[in-house]
Amino acid sequence: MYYVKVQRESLDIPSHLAELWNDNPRVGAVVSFVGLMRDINAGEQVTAMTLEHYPGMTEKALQRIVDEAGKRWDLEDIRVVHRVGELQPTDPIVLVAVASSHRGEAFRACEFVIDYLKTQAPFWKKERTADGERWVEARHSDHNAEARWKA
Amino acid sequence: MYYVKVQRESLDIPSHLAELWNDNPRVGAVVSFVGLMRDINAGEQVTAMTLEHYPGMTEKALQRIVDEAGKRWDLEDIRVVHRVGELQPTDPIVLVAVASSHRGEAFRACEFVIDYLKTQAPFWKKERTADGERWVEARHSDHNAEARWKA
Amino acid sequence: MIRLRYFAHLREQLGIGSEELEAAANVDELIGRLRARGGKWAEAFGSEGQVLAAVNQEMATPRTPIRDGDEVAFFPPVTGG
Amino acid sequence: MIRLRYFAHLREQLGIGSEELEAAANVDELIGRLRARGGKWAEAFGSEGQVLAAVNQEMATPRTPIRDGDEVAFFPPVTGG
Repeated sequence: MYYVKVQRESLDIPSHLAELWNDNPRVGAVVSFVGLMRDINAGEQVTAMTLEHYPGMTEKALQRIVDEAGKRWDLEDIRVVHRVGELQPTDPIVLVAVASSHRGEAFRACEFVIDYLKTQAPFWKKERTADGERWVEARHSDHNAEARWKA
Repeated sequence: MYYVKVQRESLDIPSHLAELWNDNPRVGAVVSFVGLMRDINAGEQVTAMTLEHYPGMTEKALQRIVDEAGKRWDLEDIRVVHRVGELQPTDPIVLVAVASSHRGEAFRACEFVIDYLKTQAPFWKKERTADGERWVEARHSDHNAEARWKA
Repeated sequence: MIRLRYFAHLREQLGIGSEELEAAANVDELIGRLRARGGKWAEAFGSEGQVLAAVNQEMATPRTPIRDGDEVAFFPPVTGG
Repeated sequence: MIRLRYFAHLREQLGIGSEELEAAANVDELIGRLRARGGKWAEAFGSEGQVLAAVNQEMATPRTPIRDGDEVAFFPPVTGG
């Protein structure tokens, strides 16, 4: 079982990274992705964001994605932590970190996990702008990114 | 000018990552690679390692690689920090971290930088094993990894 | 009976977070029943592909069967990460 | 005069870290001169591709020209990262 977590608290990225290699001298490569809240989206200034999710299903979806990554590549460990609730610009939203003996596997697996998370994990972003609140629309580019792994 | 550094001290990975997004709300994605010392290489137990480099040329080579990455992709920032001197198993050897608005660019650029670093930056590893010291031999897989970017 | 849950934009559009209904044979039949409520329901469930479904917290297709006691959720395309 | 530097395995094999020599026209000619020293020098510079060269701290090829005052370095394939 790889570590997946949904939480309201801010992400403790240093601890999660160190957990991937502490006491495991087989780890030669750790690749991590941090997704952060930007202050501009679709051309408009965004002042804050609320992240909603589907408790229960979210954790299952994340676990399924990391399990699939663990089957496709030879990995030592994976960690996924995703925030929900209120966020401000420059706040980290998600951490995906993968440890492996060699870097190629870690790069592939890390990108695979975030690509699938973007289209398969039930999170929804609502942005606050000067015009009020709006739900973020799904991006075609995310579906194209996911589709690459099916080839 | 992107940040490149060669140092004997251990890597302060949390600070370098945070520097990539603090005060820059355009950053939506940070991809990082950490290379770590393993306790086994080429089938043998390794107890310690000494990393030698070519002072002056090393920094120039790293700067050239990150500049090339900055030309190829739309990036907000890059940081490369590489250790030299004495290392123990599980010690981080190198950090390559890339910030961008979108994740695809950050993944490509991060892997590009480490692939070129592995073949172009003048570092040499000497391992200590039960049989004494030995210089690590260059890997064909690293040259294949670099060659991908020339297509 | 089955439990229905609505999330994000869909929950706000429909003005409801969850409800209990008699079971349907599959997701497609359930959507047909919801659409038949008319008004905002017909609108929300009218255009294909805008609403995703999950049965017992697993992504579902129109043909995914539904059984008594199941939890069925509807929501817009996801936007996390 | 040019300054020659040797690194890593090559430095240990040759037992020398740096030296000063008369300039050569290019890297290839310089290598030829070093190889002509015989013994461990002929061995180290004999097999193609095992030794990399840099002129003024930039990766060089056999045809890279060398000028008076240049720093020329020889070393094995790199293994950092």
